[in-house]
Amino acid sequence: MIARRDLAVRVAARTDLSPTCFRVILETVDEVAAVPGQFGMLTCGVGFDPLLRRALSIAGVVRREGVTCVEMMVKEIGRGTTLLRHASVGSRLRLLAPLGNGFTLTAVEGTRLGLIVGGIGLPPVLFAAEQLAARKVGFDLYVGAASGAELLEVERCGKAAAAVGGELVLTTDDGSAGEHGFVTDALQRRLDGGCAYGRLLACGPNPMLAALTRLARDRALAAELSLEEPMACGVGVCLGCVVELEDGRYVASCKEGPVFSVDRLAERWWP
Amino acid sequence: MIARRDLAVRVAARTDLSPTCFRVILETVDEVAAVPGQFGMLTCGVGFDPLLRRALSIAGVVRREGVTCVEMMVKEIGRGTTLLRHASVGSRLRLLAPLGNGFTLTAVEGTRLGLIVGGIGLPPVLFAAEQLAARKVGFDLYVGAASGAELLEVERCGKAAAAVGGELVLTTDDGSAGEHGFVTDALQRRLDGGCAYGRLLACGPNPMLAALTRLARDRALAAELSLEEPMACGVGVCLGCVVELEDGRYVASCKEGPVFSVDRLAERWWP
Amino acid sequence: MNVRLDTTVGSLKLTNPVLAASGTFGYGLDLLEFCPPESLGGVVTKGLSPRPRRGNPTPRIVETAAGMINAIGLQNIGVEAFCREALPQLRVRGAVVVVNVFGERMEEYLEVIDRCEAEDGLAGYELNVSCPNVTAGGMEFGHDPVPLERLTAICRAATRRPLWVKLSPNAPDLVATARAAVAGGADALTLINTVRAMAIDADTRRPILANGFGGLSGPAVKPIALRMVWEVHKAVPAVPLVGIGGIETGRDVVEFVLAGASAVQVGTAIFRDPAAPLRIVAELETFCDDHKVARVAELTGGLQWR
Amino acid sequence: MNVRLDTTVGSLKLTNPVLAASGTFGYGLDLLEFCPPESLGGVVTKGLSPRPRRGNPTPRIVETAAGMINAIGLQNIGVEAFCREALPQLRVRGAVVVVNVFGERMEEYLEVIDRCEAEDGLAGYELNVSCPNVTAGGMEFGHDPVPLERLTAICRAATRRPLWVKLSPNAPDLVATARAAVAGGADALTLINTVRAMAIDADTRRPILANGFGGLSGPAVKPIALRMVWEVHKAVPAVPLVGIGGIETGRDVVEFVLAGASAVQVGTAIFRDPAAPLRIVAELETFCDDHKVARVAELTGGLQWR
Ligand SMILES: Cc1cc2nc3c(=O)[nH]c(=O)nc-3n(C[C@H](O)[C@H](O)[C@H](O)COP(=O)(O)OP(=O)(O)OC[C@H]3O[C@@H](n4cnc5c(N)ncnc54)[C@H](O)[C@@H]3O)c2cc1C
Ligand SMILES: Cc1cc2nc3c(=O)[nH]c(=O)nc-3n(C[C@H](O)[C@H](O)[C@H](O)COP(=O)(O)OP(=O)(O)OC[C@H]3O[C@@H](n4cnc5c(N)ncnc54)[C@H](O)[C@@H]3O)c2cc1C
Ligand SMILES: Cc1cc2nc3c(=O)[nH]c(=O)nc-3n(C[C@H](O)[C@H](O)[C@H](O)COP(=O)(O)O)c2cc1C
Ligand SMILES: Cc1cc2nc3c(=O)[nH]c(=O)nc-3n(C[C@H](O)[C@H](O)[C@H](O)COP(=O)(O)O)c2cc1C
Ligand code: FES
Ligand code: FES
Repeated sequence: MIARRDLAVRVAARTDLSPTCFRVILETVDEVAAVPGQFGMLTCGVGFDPLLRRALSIAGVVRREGVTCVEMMVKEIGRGTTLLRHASVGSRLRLLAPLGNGFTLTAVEGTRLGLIVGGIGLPPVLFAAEQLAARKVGFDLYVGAASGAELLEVERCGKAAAAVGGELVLTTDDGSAGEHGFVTDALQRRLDGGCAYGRLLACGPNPMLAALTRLARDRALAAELSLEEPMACGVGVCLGCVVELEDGRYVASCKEGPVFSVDRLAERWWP
Repeated sequence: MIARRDLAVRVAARTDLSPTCFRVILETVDEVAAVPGQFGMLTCGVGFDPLLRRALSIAGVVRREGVTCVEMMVKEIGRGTTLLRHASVGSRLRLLAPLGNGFTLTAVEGTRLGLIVGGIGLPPVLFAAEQLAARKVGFDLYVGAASGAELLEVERCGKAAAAVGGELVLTTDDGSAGEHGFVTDALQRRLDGGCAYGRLLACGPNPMLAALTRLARDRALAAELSLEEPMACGVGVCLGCVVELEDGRYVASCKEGPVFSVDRLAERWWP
Repeated sequence: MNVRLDTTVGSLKLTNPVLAASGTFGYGLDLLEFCPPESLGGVVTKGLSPRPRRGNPTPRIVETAAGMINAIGLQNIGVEAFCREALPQLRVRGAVVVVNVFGERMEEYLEVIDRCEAEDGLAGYELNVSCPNVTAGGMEFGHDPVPLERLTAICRAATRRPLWVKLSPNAPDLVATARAAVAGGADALTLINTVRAMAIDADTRRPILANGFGGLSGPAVKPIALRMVWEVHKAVPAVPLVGIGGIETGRDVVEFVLAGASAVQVGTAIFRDPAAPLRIVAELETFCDDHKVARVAELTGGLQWR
Repeated sequence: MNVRLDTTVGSLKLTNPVLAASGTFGYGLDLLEFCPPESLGGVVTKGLSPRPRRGNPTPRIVETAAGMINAIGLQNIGVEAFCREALPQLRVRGAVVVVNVFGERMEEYLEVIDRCEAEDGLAGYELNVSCPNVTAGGMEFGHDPVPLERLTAICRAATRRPLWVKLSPNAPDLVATARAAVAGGADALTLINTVRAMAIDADTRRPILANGFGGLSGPAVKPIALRMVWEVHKAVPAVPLVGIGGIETGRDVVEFVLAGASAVQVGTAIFRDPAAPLRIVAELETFCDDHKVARVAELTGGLQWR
């Protein structure tokens, strides 16, 4: 496993990406060797409330001139993420990272990969897309959101897909941009139309992942999902974040995940 | 009583005054009519930790162009004041103010007033000094601190005293500036030398106020002290901040104080 | 659509379910410009004893993580001064006033009630049998079902007004005290009072509070209070409950109501925000409207166990 | 001057008084780069049962104000896997290991101890009779002095190693359970386990935890834990206590030690900071040096009541 560390980081920049989502760049002098799918546990307050760090996927890592910039994309949903949105540039936080496993990024003979994103599920998948593009592994990228305004980083997504001749498929629940409907519906249409993917990599809200699981199981497609369970420690010691596997065992998603192959997951895990 | 309000304020500026103390300027569109000795209860975090607001004396109020600037001077001693020191300019806080009573600022026939400050006791007394100067009421100002570096706003103090021909007496515990010793010793020397004050107004740490109380009682001098008791509400409903009076009653120092006449206080109140 | 906030605690009708808690709102008249008492479901007075009490020496309060410990020791002006000075103004304003009753002996509880019975415009009584900060009275009645039932019965006999008993989270057997209060004739149960707690000054090696111990309140205790309300509701489902402990938002109120409360009280939150109870009423209204709740009262005990 | 941090809990010698708490540090080997187990006073394992346990369904944790509620349900790999997989590594490292023992029936506690007795390099046992998150075992032994004394006595007969009993803050009578554990032969008492608590989702009208209830831990409970340690210390002053509940700093350790603890455990703080126990040892050292404390052990019970 790649060495995790409790990094002293500085909020170097914050940009709005949509009405609800924003980007944070965290700067540290340490090197961070993260792979797509891994996450970090970030402090978001100073006192004991909120008590726990928040789990955030790593959207990218860039090192230059002795400084590492870790990119995260965050949706403001509750107290921790609101604090983060209002943290001033220059604030000092701590980031325990990189944690967990990552997506399998190898090519599958003769097919492309299918990358599927729902909403704020973008960061690990975009990180994967950019690394696949750099390695010239072909993929199509499906990105769904509630509305056009909530589609994040469309240009960057298009650029990554284009680099390997892949398609960027956009969908919105309200039809205000891209195809109308769920991102899994768009995927299904392409599959029905003869598109073949050697492996699906996905992150998004549970209902989307549930739909995707059914789709993948029905068609015996390999698929890896990045799951989001409430986490206290992020390092496997609290057992709060467990996911049920097909054999009935509960495993810590912060250690054995957050990326799981659909065929390992208990069916009743899906809501 | 002057109308108190729960003001929405903005941190407009923050300046270091000494290694441990800093000034905060809080801006609000509302008018604030505060008198020297009054204080406010300021929020200093966003979550439930720290839970309570912090009591801070008002050091001055300026209104111009529809904006009121409330000045506070703060010593960083614990969690709340540390948060305040690190609050970014522009942060939004709430200030419940003005609260409590104030010093008696009227002149006493034929004598000057004696104003005595220990350390971070400066804000209410400096506020008083500047108002007395504006009203041409004579006073001498005694300011004590642990060391020269901890003497706050010396120029401003000098200016206020000079405006009414008063003396500014500086003392430090370590002798690094002004007279060597406690501020109450300097006062005692002046009193022994024939100086007469119609009323003493003081704020500072409890040991200083205790010494002053003895001095005032021994010489039957009128004296008003601004006391500092731990406070939860600042508005008289928790009864956490009580001070014992000579008649044995406990009264809320946030309502009947924080300024008390020494002759009302129970002797055993002094540590 | 607008939710109906009115509710009842036993026979007592309230325009909304949010009351100010005893000991955190004075005698109802201290925060008029932030929170007029008549705008709330009701106000519970600071604990009243037959004669004025000085309370404990200082320090009396200390902040803890998301909470505070107090050991005020029931300083109060006495029932006589309350009836003469505060009550007339509360009456004129139309506030619903619940008198929090405290005594060192059973007779003292009766003395307070008897004095109040001479007055109009009082909605009811809340027996404080759970104050952790006094040596006599308080906890000793609240921890043992036998004297608690007796005390409740004696007070019951003295008034026809609604009689609430405020339970202690420190009691060995909470449900047993709840049943005892009901057996004694309580119309409703208020819970929880503060949790016995302590803070130590590592520098001086002494307790921070002059009293040594004190009672913990605020958001820190909310998860404990919520559990206790639900436990008591399951044990005595027909008994109206008044929930209290760490309530800071309208959403907190919904949680207590779902756990079984018919009304709630807001305490420590007032120290952070003098308008807290009124703000909480507004937040409750918004929550209910957003969630298409027609009447707050229909939520009581509506928790669906998984 | 340098403080001596070494201390004893009964016959057990520790190089410093800070242990990692059960359920918050895995089996001692998960956070090696942040907190090597041998650098601590000791590590207490996750509660071990005779056979592996799956634990409760999810959600198992929820954050509260300055605290968290957990209902893990004692998921563990079982004593056999622990002895084979984790213990050898802990032994090589020289860690002081206390096994937290859990069973649904008395015999299961014995099974765990018997299996461990076959192993070298274990410092002692901590009986978990206070887990609020399992239906069988746990609390029923911890709440009633009679079965608690019996369980302790049975375990006592099975080992000569130090035997600690971990007390429940939810017990009707804490001091009575303390005395029962001592009567049964406990060498030391650990307190407190988590406080029974609940969180409700106002939107879905259901408990947030799949288990309904759970146990509250973290800074929110510190003032309650401190009070309980002091109460038990006053009641049984000769019995070594291990303090636990919301410890986050070296100063917190001093407070628990003054209240009567000979050692402490750090739990939830580890979730916020994987190096917490080690950091706390360093803070404790600095505090003692600043305050001219020659030996930490001399502070135990040193609280001066006002
Ligand atoms: C491995 C992992 C990676 C993640 N990556 C990202 C990311 O890249 N960007 C991003 O915006 N978010 C991400 N999240 C989710 C993020 O951790 C939560 O949004 C965050 O914890 C919510 O914190 P909050 O304080 O804003 O909300 P809170 O105030 O804590 O909660 C608000 C509501 O959200 C629910 N909630 C809280 N935490 C979680 C959680 N972890 N999972 C599901 N529901 C929760 C609560 O029950 C509550 O109803 C990730 C989560 C995990 C486990
Ligand atoms: C009426 C009044 C006016 C005040 N004016 C000023 C002012 O103008 N400038 C200023 O810097 N400070 C002022 N104070 C003191 C200020 O409120 C405290 O310094 C502040 O509450 C400490 O907060 P903290 O969070 O930094 O410390 P904490 O972390 O809360 O405490 C640190 C230490 O200080 C002690 N402490 C905390 N609060 C108080 C208190 N109110 N009185 C005495 N000891 C306390 C604690 O017991 C602890 O040992 C005033 C206090 C009162 C009551
Ligand atoms: C400073 C203070 C004083 C209190 N005084 C009383 C009292 O006189 N009578 C009483 O029954 N409860 C008293 N309480 C308890 C509260 O009414 C309430 O039960 C408790 O604080 C929990 O609610 P909260 O977390 O909302 O504050 C007092 C609480 C505090 C904090
Ligand atoms: C996630 C979690 C799991 C726990 N598991 C156990 C356990 O297996 N056995 C046990 O005796 N205590 C267990 N505890 C209780 C802790 O050891 C400790 O008593 C409690 O959390 C209070 O300390 P803290 O506030 O420092 O966390 C657990 C606590 C938490 C938060
Ligand atoms: S978050 Fe603690 S075990 Fe995964
Ligand atoms: S601070 Fe609450 S009464 Fe004075």
